[in-house]
Amino acid sequence: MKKNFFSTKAGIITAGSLIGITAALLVYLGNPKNMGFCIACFERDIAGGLGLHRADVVQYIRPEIIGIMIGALLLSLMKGEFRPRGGSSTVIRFFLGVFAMIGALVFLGCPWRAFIRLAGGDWNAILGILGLITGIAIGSYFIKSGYSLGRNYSQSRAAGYIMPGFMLFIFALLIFNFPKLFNSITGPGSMKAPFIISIIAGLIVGGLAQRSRFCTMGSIRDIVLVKDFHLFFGVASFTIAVFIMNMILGQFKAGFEGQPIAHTMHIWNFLGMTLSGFAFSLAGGCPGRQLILSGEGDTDAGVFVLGMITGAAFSHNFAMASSPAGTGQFGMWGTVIGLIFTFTIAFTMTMKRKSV
Amino acid sequence: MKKNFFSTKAGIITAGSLIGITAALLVYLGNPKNMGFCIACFERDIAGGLGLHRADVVQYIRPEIIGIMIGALLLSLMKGEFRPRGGSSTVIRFFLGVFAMIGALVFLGCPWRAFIRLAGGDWNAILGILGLITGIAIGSYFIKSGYSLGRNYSQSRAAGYIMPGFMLFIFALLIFNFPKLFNSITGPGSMKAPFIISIIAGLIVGGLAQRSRFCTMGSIRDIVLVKDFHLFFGVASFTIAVFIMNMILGQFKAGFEGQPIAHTMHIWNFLGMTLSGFAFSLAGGCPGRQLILSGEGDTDAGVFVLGMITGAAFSHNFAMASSPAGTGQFGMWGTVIGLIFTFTIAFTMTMKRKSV
Amino acid sequence: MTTIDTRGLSCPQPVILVTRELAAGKGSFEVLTDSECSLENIARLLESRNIMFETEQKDDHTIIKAKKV
Amino acid sequence: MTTIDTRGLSCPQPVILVTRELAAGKGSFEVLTDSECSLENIARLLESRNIMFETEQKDDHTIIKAKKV
Repeated sequence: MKKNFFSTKAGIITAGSLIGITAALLVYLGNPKNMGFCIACFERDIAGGLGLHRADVVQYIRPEIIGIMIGALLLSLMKGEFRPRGGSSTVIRFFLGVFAMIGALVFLGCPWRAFIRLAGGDWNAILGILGLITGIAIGSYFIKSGYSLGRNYSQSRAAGYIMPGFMLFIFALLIFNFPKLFNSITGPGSMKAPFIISIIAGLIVGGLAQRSRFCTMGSIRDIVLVKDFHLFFGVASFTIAVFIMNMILGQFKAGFEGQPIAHTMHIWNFLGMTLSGFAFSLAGGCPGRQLILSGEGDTDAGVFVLGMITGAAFSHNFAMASSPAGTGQFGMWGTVIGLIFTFTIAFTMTMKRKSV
Repeated sequence: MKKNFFSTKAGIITAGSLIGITAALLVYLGNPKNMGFCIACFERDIAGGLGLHRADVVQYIRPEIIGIMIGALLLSLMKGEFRPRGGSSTVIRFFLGVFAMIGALVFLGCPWRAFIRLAGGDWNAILGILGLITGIAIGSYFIKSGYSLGRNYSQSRAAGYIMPGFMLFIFALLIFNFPKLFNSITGPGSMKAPFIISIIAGLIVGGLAQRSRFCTMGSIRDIVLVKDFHLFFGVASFTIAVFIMNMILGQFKAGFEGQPIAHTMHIWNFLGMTLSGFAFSLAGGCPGRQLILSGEGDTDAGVFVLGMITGAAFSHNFAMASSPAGTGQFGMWGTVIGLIFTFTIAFTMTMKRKSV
Repeated sequence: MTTIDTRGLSCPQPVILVTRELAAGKGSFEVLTDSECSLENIARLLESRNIMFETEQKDDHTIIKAKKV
Repeated sequence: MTTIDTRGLSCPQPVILVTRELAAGKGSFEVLTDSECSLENIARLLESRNIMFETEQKDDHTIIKAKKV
């Protein structure tokens, strides 16, 4: 068995720290505050850039997302780990992605951003992380009881290249300045690190996360489920790295009120992330991990990513996404319907397993 | 083997005629001219109703589409043919759906509407149908050479109910008048038969198409590939029924110019449908058939439908959809890129098969 | 006896595989299918060639047994 | 000898299946996996329990052979 440094404790801590440093630097260089890398927010910006929603402050084809998937593709090809696969309840994963995004946009951030917000002194993130732990604990209970979306199967190489190909295609639209792309003039979508920095940062993070199997959801799940702290070391070092960098760069500001792109409705910060964490745990990976798996040829993860992009469109079109002013008009409805959906999937895919 | 009347020659002719009569009556009762049932147009209207594109003349949650899938679900449950399945290159099917829609909106209609337009005297449909035949012939050539997207596998019942559940959910949004749905005030999206007629018509057509396996793409493919005219009898009787009804109802108007929701750019009518027919043949069914298969539990067909809805959003957001004035600014680009994509899939999924 | 496993294959592959088998000389063969639609298409094909066949319903698929003449 | 086939299963199911096997008394067992990530996770689990194992690379999967003590 060939040894992978990044699968060791030292390796995951190294990877987590480097990803955290990158996130803080991206904020310093222009990305939205306490966002750095927010997979959900940036996929939402991509949905906006493609015109799928009308929230004109969050529209931009974020090169970070493209870089992460392509970085994972390149590393997995180099290491012989690119393996096209799919067919594990793919259509269910699409809608888990939809609702994971709806929950994330009620909180205003994915699990990655929850830790980045914490490291920036935004105490609202504590509610989000508690919700995340709750959602993952519920998911873990079902997993322990036999929940499974079923096996995947080998697919053709062409299938494995589809999602990276889609990312490269929208990247081409961006660099050739396709006139029909939407681009925010104001708001978070207009705040961006220099293009070349963004894409390189994405590639680095994608590579590191591919080698280390970095997963924010998994870090909590593995503690709950098998008392394994391996991934947690990665997420902890990630958070600490962001915190230290924020202190150095003067980006740390503690408190609940007036935090950038955040609201203070505790119950919805909690419940939004409960939904999101639950859905990510049922799908087997946090939003970053789903990008990495897509790059490795996992087409089910790819469809989950498409579901997240679609979910972002619904979030904004149906007024479910929060804003600094608080939850959207239908954010509560989205959260409740999402929880009903995820519980239904969790129950049915557990009962099914038992009857086999 | 239990006998299914609708699988006989008399049965498919009956089904085709009834579907045709329904289509003509829907136009008479308010649906857009020569559209009656256009699966692609109506899925595009749904994309608009959900806010995924901004073409404000084509936004409405069309009950016909919902009815077709639910009709097929009910019939397949009654006849013991509901069988959840998936995993046959699902992610490829998503993008085949995207490009099938892009091609259809260059022509301004799916294969169903191509025959409906012909039966209404819109001679531009002849170019579309020639393109359709060309695209299907190309697809058939690859199928003959061993093209396959691979086997599907049994999936859980929950997976099979996802797409009908999605349809019922947007149906609920429509009947409870969810205020964030988009509804055209003018243009084709505002032209609609009475709601109750639309949903009943959908259920009837879904049931008939489920029993008879009605497929416009298949009718041409089976002639090209195995000289089987069975499905063609269905499509021919469908077209004749629409024609006779149009004569009775005074809806027939022959010519190239000034046809409703149509343009006269022959080459793009031809090439748009070439792309569309090619993509449908690679995916194994016309857009109506994909709805029926989704209702029967085929989750791959369900993901194809999601791809078509997404493709409609891209078509309009990226100015690829045509209008009565002619092709959109980027319609030619969309068609060419779509053909490159479909040829790439056709080649790679044929070579792969040969090497097995 | 040849067995053609068409389970999980989309239209029109099952029919094409059976057509090929029919072109490949005499003998018995059986076809496995898990789709009603494919079953009907194959039955129609065999009937059009005047080939006798019988079907056997299994748990999650159907076996079509035929003999080429 | 028990064989645990974890091929095609998402994280964390492979690890959970192996954990269950470890709880189920003594004896040898082997685990099939087709994912590098699962392989590393299982290896880390076995190492943490001081269980000796060896791996064998097959065409499209890896076999982990271990003996509980």
